Amino acid sequence: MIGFSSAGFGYAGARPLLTGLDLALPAGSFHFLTGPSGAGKTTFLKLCYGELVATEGGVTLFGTDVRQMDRDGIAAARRRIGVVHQDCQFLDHLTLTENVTLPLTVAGRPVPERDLADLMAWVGLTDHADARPPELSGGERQRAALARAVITAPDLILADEPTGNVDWEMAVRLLELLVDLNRMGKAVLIATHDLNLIRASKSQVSARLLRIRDRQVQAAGAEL
Amino acid sequence: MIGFSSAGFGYAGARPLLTGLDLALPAGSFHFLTGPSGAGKTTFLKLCYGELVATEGGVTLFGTDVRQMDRDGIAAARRRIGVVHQDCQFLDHLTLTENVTLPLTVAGRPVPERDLADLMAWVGLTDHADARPPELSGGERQRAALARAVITAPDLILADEPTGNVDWEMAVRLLELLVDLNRMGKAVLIATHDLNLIRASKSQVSARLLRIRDRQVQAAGAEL
Amino acid sequence: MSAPSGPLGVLAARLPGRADTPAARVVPPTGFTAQLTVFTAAAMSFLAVFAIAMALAAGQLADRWQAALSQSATIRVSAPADQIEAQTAAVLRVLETTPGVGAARRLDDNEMRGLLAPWFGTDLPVEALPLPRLIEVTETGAGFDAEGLRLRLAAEAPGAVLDDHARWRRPLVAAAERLRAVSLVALVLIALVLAAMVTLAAQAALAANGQVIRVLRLVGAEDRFISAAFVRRFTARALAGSLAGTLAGLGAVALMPRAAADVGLLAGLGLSGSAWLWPLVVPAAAAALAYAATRVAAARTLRRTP
Amino acid sequence: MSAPSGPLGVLAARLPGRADTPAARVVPPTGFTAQLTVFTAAAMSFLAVFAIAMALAAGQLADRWQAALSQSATIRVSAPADQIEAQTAAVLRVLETTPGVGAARRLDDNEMRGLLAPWFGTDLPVEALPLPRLIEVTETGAGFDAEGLRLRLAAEAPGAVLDDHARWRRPLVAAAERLRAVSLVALVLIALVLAAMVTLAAQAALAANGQVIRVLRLVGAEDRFISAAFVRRFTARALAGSLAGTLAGLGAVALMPRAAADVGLLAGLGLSGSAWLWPLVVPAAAAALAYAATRVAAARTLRRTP
Ligand SMILES: Nc1ncnc2c1ncn2[C@@H]1O[C@H](COP(=O)(O)OP(=O)(O)OP(=O)(O)O)[C@@H](O)[C@H]1O
Ligand SMILES: Nc1ncnc2c1ncn2[C@@H]1O[C@H](COP(=O)(O)OP(=O)(O)OP(=O)(O)O)[C@@H](O)[C@H]1O
Ligand SMILES: [Mg+2]
Ligand SMILES: [Mg+2]
Repeated sequence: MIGFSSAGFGYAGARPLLTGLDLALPAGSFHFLTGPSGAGKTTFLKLCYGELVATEGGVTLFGTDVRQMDRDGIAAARRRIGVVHQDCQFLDHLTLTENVTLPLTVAGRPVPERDLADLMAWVGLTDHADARPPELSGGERQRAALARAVITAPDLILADEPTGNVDWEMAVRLLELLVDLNRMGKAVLIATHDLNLIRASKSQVSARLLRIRDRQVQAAGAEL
Repeated sequence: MIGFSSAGFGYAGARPLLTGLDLALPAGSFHFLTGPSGAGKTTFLKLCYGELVATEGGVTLFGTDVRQMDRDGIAAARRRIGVVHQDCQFLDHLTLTENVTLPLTVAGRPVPERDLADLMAWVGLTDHADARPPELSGGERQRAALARAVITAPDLILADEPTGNVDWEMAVRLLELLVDLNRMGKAVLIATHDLNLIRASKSQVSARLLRIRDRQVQAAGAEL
Repeated sequence: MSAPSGPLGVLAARLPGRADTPAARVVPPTGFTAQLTVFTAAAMSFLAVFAIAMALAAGQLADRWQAALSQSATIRVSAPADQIEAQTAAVLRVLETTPGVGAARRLDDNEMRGLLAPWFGTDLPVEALPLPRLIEVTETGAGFDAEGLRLRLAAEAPGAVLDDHARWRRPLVAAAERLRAVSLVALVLIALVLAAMVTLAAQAALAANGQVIRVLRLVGAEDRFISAAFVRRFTARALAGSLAGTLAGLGAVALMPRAAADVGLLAGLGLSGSAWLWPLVVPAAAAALAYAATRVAAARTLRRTP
Repeated sequence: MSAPSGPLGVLAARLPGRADTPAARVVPPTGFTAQLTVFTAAAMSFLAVFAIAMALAAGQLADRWQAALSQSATIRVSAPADQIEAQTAAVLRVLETTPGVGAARRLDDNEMRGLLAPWFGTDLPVEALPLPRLIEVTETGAGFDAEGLRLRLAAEAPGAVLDDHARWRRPLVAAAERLRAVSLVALVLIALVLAAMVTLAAQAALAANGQVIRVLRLVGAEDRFISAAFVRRFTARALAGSLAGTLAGLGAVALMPRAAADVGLLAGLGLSGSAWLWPLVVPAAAAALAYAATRVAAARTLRRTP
């Protein structure tokens, strides 16, 4: 779904952050992305959903080179991608339910009430359905962001540190949700520091581990 | 420094979140606060630095009842407290250094250049001293927030999930910084889900563990 | 931030922009920038109505005075009693062949008496007095060449003096024309200020809603979806504010006391007849301006959000 | 958000609010709300200068016409030749004892000729004509009671007619007074609009800077520290914008063509002499308004941030 060919990226006025990226995220794959703080995990994800454009080489989204997509093309691609941002942002004037269903609203699709209720229950937010985002706790916001990312059952889910603010039981529960979606054929990429989470996934899914080291994204096999 | 006497709190229009709080954070103490997501950890911290006012019972800050403090009194108390917010907010138009030294600026105190350099090096932000906060990664922001909280060597440090976005090595490093400050006689309270971090602290400091359960804050002894 | 309140807010709340369409709902009620837009539109529309009223009044006045000018020349013939009739006849002959002169007519004794009445009362024995003859000249639209006429009169009737009243009234007409021009310039200025303020208010609102735009882009909203929400909102607000301001302006103009017609401009701000319809253009223009300004501002802001 | 640019921005950048004091630096250059404030202050000051110029001109005109009024009464005595001298003397006697009459004077033949010249030329044989006598009456400041005088004249000199020119001019004076009042009302309205807009712009800026205020409160900043930063910023901006607008307004007023003095109001917008100093009050007033408006807005916003 996403392919990098000798791609690289550097923020303007800084030395290149990532170089020589050559990898693909095929449909149905499950990846973890790890690396020290500031290595470029978030940057890599932003390249994946077209918020940043590679400064060298090329990135293809669903087969099209990002540089050849106009703004509406990027928007169309994003409707097929669910993103959990590291700093979960919401529309603070809407209720949690409205925020979670926002991707459906934007796509002009109906809201599947049953699925919504199930999803809200799974992430433990049923009690907060009518709360405004600023009234939520940090962990509740993170869970809401994940719910928003998966409500459309997108082809690809990119989650940036989705369990940084939740306790271990909830983290495992969220991981389970992503594993379930992966079983349905969706591709999943999770950026995280939490090696325990990666270990916990072992029993459920055959995930590949990517590690950012020396400005490269390397497959890290089984060596945890 | 901070005392709760049969204090309780509930957000307007919701059932009480915390009740019957009877505890004290004496000078030189080291506490962890844990509990499931949404239990009220952040709320508890907000009671400690006067952003929220207890709806039942009383909270004293440095010996004065919060309800008897005016806005300038609260501000004065906060200059003796270093807070790491769960969602690290900065002044986005200032450089990182200016943000870290903001508590000094506000208090009209001079910037100790040597200490500042040491602190920035310890949290690994020396290279980013002139960056603006929006140009930082999630973990870098969290470290900057911690640096800002401790730059004035305050009497009390309240840290809300300060290691949620950093890797394990950095988390231990940040913990060490707080332990050092605690050895200098500062009181420290860390709200976190990360049980590993609490375990790691065992060897360095005799920390007390507080746990929120059934709307109560309970001392949880050694049972990890 | 609170929703706009007061009567303007209530009005704005009734307008289509607030309708519960999904696109409209995703933009928050942008608090103070909203009030600012409504208020600006109202204040500027109020002023615009006054400027329009003034331009219309000045225009009418200039027209009236212009019309008066075209009939205001007088020729005075003074000569010894035995020559006066001959010279008067000569003057009338000259006038008949002067291009631009519509009609020429000798004032009779009653009219002479009327002219002198303010000074000497009505019982003046005009017939008995050795008064000069007065000839009233009516110009055609194009007007005649006063200097040429003076030269011809000097040759044919040496006792004739052309008194071109125009020179008294012309500055008044010029002044009225200038006032009309000033009013129109003021109207253009007001429109520019409105456009600038709505643009700035829209940009302030867009900048304050950076998070909203980022979130919407993140979940795949297209530019036109986001833009439409803001544009509709601001257009509705400008329309609401402008309607209120226009009505207030019309009310204020209607309340202005009117002086007698002859005092003319100074009190003639009132609108009459179909002129009342002109200010109704203001809300439409304000809404159109707001629409264009917000579109431009939204397009610019969106281009900066990846 | 970008810093305000263009000449106004440059001006604002030189003003004390931007000085690198810690308190000033903690508030970001608030982008569009900044431009909005500068622009509003400029536009409103421009209008205020015009309103002041108009008020002053209308005031002068009203004064001039009022002064003219006080000398404009005429008494015309027409009577058979054998009675006219006696009646004229009687009128003068009556006038001597009328309260409010400053002086009374019989017009001589030359003056009579001057009055009639526009109609009959200057070679009218005034002596030979059975013309009425004209007496010019100069009022004192308080003026006289026209009706009372008429009654007394009817009794003492039946051929005397009081022609109170005031009735021609009074509506003009009233109109000028009204124009002055309208200008002053406009001035008040402009000040209110300025205050409202600066308040709204300040509130929009404060709302947009919610994060700045939260961070500052979190690190222990006192209200007056935060408030001062915003207040200084907005006052400086209003001052800069107002100075620019006032200068532009003065330039525009100076460029207005002036008509001859007798055309009076219609073109008399120009300022003269010390009147040029009045508009300089505008920037000071704008800065004071902005100061007060921002203080109120800041206090209100701060109270909502714990
Ligand atoms: N907008 C930007 N402009 C300039 N530099 C940036 C920008 N965003 C990020 N950076 C820098 O790029 C580097 C990588 O940032 P990124 O957010 O990708 O890291 P990360 O791997 O996600 O780290 P973390 O685990 O802390 O979230 C950091 O050093 C950061 O300072
Ligand atoms: N401003 C608010 N108004 C109403 N309810 C609120 C508000 N802030 C928080 N809450 C609710 O209070 C509860 C406790 O929130 P709090 O942020 O204290 O939790 P927490 O223990 O910090 O959780 P987390 O670990 O997820 O950060 C949550 O259920 C939350 O929805
Ligand atoms: Mg990151
Ligand atoms: Mg919390």
